[in-house]
Amino acid sequence: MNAEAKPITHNLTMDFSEEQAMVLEQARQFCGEKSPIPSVRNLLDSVSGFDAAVWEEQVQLGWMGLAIPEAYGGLGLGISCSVPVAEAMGKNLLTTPFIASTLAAQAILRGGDEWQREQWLPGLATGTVASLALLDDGDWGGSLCEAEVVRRNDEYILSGQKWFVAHGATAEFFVVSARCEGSTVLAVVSAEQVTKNESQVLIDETQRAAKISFDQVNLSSSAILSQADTDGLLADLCLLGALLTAAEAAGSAIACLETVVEYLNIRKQFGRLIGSYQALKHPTVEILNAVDSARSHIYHAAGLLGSDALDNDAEIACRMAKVLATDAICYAGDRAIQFHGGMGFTYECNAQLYLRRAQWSQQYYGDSRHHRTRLARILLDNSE
Amino acid sequence: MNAEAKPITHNLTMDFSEEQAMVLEQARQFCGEKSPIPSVRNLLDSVSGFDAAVWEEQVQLGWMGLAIPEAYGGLGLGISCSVPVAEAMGKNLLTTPFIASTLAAQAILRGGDEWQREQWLPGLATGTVASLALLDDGDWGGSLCEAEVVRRNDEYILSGQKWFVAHGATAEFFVVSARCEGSTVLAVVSAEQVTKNESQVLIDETQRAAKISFDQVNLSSSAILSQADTDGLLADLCLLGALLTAAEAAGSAIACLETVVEYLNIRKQFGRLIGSYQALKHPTVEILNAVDSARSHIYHAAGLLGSDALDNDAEIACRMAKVLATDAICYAGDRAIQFHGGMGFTYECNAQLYLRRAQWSQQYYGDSRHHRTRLARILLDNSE
Amino acid sequence: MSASKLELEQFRTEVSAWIADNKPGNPGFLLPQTFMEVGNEQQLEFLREWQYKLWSAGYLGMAWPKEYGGGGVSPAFQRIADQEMRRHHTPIAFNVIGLGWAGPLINDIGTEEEKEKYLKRILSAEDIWCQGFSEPDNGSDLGNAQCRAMRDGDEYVVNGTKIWTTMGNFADHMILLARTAPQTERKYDGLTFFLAPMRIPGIDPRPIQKLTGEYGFTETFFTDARIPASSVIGGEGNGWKVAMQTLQYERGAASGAAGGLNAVHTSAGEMIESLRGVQRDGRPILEDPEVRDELVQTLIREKSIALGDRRVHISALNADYPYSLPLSRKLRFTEHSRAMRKLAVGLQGNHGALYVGDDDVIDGGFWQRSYLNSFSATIGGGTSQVQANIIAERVLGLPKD
Amino acid sequence: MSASKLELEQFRTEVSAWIADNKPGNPGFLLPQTFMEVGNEQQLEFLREWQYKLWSAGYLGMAWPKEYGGGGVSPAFQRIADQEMRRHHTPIAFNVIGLGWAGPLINDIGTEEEKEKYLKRILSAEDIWCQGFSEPDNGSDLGNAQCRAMRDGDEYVVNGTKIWTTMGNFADHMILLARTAPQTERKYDGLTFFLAPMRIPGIDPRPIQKLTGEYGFTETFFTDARIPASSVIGGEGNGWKVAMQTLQYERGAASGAAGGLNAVHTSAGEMIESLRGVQRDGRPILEDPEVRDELVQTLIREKSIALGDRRVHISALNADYPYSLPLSRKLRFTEHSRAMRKLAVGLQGNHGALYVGDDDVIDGGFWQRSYLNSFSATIGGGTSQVQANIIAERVLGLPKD
Repeated sequence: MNAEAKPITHNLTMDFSEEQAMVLEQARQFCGEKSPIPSVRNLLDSVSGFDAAVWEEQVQLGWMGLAIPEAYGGLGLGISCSVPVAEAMGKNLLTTPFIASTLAAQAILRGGDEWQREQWLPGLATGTVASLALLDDGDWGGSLCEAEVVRRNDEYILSGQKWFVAHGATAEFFVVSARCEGSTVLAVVSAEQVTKNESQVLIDETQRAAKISFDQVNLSSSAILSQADTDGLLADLCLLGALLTAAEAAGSAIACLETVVEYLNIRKQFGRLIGSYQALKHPTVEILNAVDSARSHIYHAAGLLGSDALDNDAEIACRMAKVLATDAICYAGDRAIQFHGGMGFTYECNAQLYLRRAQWSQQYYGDSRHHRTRLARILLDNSE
Repeated sequence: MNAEAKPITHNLTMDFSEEQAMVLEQARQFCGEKSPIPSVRNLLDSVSGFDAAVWEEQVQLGWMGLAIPEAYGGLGLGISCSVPVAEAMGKNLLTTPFIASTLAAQAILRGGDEWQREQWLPGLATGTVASLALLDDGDWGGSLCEAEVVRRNDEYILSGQKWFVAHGATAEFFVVSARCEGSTVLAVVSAEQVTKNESQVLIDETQRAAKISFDQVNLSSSAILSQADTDGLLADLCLLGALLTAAEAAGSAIACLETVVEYLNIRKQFGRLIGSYQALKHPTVEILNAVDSARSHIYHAAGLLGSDALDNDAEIACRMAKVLATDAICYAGDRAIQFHGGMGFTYECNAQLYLRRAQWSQQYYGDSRHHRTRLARILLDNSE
Repeated sequence: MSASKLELEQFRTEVSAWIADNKPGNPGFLLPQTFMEVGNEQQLEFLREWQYKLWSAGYLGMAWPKEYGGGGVSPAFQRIADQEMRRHHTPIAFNVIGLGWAGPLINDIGTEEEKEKYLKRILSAEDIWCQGFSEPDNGSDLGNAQCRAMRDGDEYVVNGTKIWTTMGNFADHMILLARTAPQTERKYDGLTFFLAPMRIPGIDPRPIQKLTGEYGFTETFFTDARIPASSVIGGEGNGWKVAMQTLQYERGAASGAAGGLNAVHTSAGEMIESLRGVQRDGRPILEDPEVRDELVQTLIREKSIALGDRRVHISALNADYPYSLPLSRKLRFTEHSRAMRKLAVGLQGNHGALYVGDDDVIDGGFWQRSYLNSFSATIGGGTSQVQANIIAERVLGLPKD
Repeated sequence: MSASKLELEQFRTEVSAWIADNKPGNPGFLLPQTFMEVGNEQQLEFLREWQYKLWSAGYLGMAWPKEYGGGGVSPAFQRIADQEMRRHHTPIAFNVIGLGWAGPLINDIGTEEEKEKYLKRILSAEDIWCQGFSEPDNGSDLGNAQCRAMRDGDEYVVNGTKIWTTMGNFADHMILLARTAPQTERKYDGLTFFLAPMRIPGIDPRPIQKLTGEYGFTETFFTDARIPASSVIGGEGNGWKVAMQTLQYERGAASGAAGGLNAVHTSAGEMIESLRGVQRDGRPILEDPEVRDELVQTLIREKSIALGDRRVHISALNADYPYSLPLSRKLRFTEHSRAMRKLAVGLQGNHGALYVGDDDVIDGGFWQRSYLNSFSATIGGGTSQVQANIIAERVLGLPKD
């Protein structure tokens, strides 16, 4: 046996800054207060899916500026501080455009030139709703971007369709990926320029997404983000999206676990509390362990993120976090229904909220299999 | 939704003949009497791995002739009647050369000409020990046969090495696969002709296998089986081997289950019989269900076998049976150790016999993944 | 009354032709896959019409006595009719509690008067039946039913609550398990079984919204509801025994049920078809090796259940644990169904996040809705966890908890 | 006594160099991966020599008091030494019960005399220690220990049986939990903890053959064995409390243990390396997509445990269930280890059926043997099933069975 084999995943950094801790505590408290389950349920039928007043408060607390440098009106704490917010929001099923706008800001920060940053980041730091529009179809792993930008003199003309644009009905502008003369570009497009904006019917009734289309939309050259290697930037944005989705999913999984534990401690069958049956208590421990694993990876990943392009370790960390967090919520949601028995089969029971959340989280920014396939390439083919 | 989609696995035949039922009952009784656990343990250290007297009795009962036509001294009941014997032997961890010799006989029956059948089948029906030698290395899925036969005038010269030849130390002759002038042949080679015959150290101490080598061994043309499409025959022999191994494994899994159930009904911890804990009783039910599924497929497969080449349905059935039976014994063996607690960690406890059997069964004639990959091709690529 | 093989084959041709001619077309709305999914009048009327048509043609209740609306022939005919319905993917025969539970019970132990009153109208779907066994506090523990029925002259006064009453808001009658003697040594001894009317004062079936967002069950509140003493069946105090007998009928025509499909069978093959258009990493998901392996495992599991249903009839192959296959079937089948639907949604990629009503959702959202609905089977009729206990104790002889 | 970062880094360089120079070469036989695998004199003498060398060089018991053979420095040094031993894949410091259980206990609550008598000889491996907690009928239920120690003058007379006594046949002393008062209200109250001699009449440690075919444990029979009354530690009747305290030391140098590796860590990377030569379907198994996925899942699980070991120190990230990570670690780690080894054997193809002693077996049969041995950890020290109960009850607050 080769006793000298190096660990394949050697980076085990676990840095959790005081700022992150402060944000986590504040976010948990805020979300707990502002988003109790009755409020969540009240918003299920609403068009925007969120309470504008709560969103405004989040903005006032500076959360939209967490990952935006001070030079552009933000707090400059870095994207690692956005992760605990996403988790806390997930725990309380609060779905304002925090994740969508944070990712749009990252696109501009990482891909824009000085003028572009100054143009959009201060607004984003103070609550402008924006969203990434990356997906041309149902496949996060497809390499072809079908939306296209054609250059005519100084103008750019965008055509195409984007799926699963989070908060597409509310966003004031979109950062859209498209092909342009053989390479990829990211373009900033305002909501007014969108040709068609159709809300999608989601299984997770707390989330909102839209299918947006562009038919020969004229863009000025200043709308094209051109500061970076766009393919690399796109890959990074997908990883950041995966991590924030993972954090949100892990938060939801914790809440789901708490819901299960609470029911197991009050419901009796055959004269015993059902939580005393190992057929229920041991899988509940599995949920706990799954959530614990996911959170370890999520905060490990958050600690590896800076303002530069993501390195190999950060990529591994984000992908593993997404695998674990979405597997955790999918398992937790499924078991939550089952363990609530007949009650779990009702709309009134909160278990369904988590099972539906699971279906959203698992696919958003790539499902577990998607990330595992890529991890295999990194971990098994590049061994030194 | 396409409501008219046909079931992909439409053949659900379940024919179990009176002959099969008789053989099953007789074999269970015989093996139960002749192979209680103390006898099994007595043989662990022996060279041959079996009791010659018990083998002789099996032969007297006609079991070696079950699948050999009456014209060659057998009973002519077909290979479907060998399946229950394999299961009964597995249940009692009885490991005479029944499977090895049965498969060798099938090779000659299906691949030999009249002279060759007359030459070897009557002996096999009356207890000659023989064995298939198919594997050149550790890979059941490799397509290259490295052993080679070179033709020189009327003679054939065989060189090569074969792995995992069951009962290789006891067999009087071997049916060996080899390349010959661009195609594959099966050659009958007597034990005296083998250049080197090395016993392998197996984790399953009830089984015996050898690595045998041939260095420029001269064979007459009558030693070459040439009646059939040899590639097809080889594939069929692998399927028959898989099915008999599956039957043996399913039998062992039933015995393993019984061992677990017995212990769960006598061992107490924390003042309760451990079988009352759902953490133990529910996985035990999973073992039961796994064995039940495996047996349904095994007897379904047995019912599809005739003397002709195996058809598509038979191939599907044999592969599924192998997948389920070996997954069942691997799970059962693993849980048996765990559920016996400290006792399970001892050599004295019978649980280890089944866990070791599992390691043999899972790989012999292809492991679960091997067969699932092939099933995917048949089931998912050939849809009409 | 046994039929020749030739007769049966001729019959198969006949019924198959009739179904092909008479099977209703696409109604333009999602049809219930099981009788637990009948959520609105539109669905109800559609299914009522289909069942009536089926019965009028002579393909429902074929083995029930002629004098009560049945066909009076061997159950073998009904089995063939059912097979052809399944093969042709007809809608369900939705009056399941009447056809499969109450009807066979009345046939077996009902009085002449009860048979005349109830049986024909069950087959024709003129009367819809529902079931009142479960209660809010005793989901899995049927023997502990607390709903009270107090004798008062020629009537019983019923107070209490039943839950998971399928089509409770549409039903004319309920098979009701209620406690007539509160203080018995064994809890089972105080129970009585009723063929209770539903459309009387004091019975209030309130629709329960399911996790899918749809309806299909009610919670039924009894407040001094007065039901005639003559509606007792099997004798006062024998309710547990009668209930257990009723549960035996579920298995199909041979056990006395009237027949007809009680669920639309969804095969793994249909799941695979539904995925043909899905792309993963720029190529068809059905070419993804890992996905292929999961699909193969699903196909194997599906086939295991079907083969088990055949092996159960071969006693030589059930010698070790004779009750294993029948007692474990519910667990194996319902868990397979749930797992398959969960997988189907999980393999859709982004499409898995869409739901019924979206333009792009695969198969109209069938898989998402069906995954959510699948828990009715892993929970109802004894949860999977209770099933595992039953198998452990009754098949393997392991000790009780 | 806290050390500067620079001092520690200098020390790391020093110890790493020493290990590189002094690490023993391949002994020509399979070395024990844990102290539970010391099966023969040859292995014992090899490990005794290594431990002595390690201690002589000052890299064992570094945080124990100088006067009893320790180094008298901060535990931080020992942690670094241990890390370097792990990195260099040294053999284990095999006297684990002495170094990690008995030693820290004596350090904490032992008398001056006991410290002088025992501690140095534990470090130097002159005295081997074993543990006598488990009994044949009370594997998981430690509090129910039945082995009796009856006071008789200056001695206790011990009768009973202990099992899973690691190196019982080689040991000089045993930490023994025995019942001194049979009739107490709470079963825990009657237990007393002893530092018992092993080489006296009436103590008969009989080797138990493990499922691997090797030895490593004994069943220890006590027949009127007379041990001095002075060998009680912690006071008569306080055995349960002392035993619980002892179990706390297991976690490493910070908690008082002397340090040194108590197990050879086997990483998923090593498993993957072991499979590089294996072919499936004519190509390297590491190119098989399905296998790759299983390997990735194993790597993820391995990393989860390592990251959890770091996250446990960040209280803000343990607010929901503060005891979750530490209390679940044993379950997570041992089940991962077992599953990984099971997978490793399963992926070897035919080679998986070979065993220690075969010419062609991969890595000398390490994976097969290690899979079989892995159950010692999922069973010993509270089975995985008991661990799950502990987590459910203490972390999640779920009711007892």
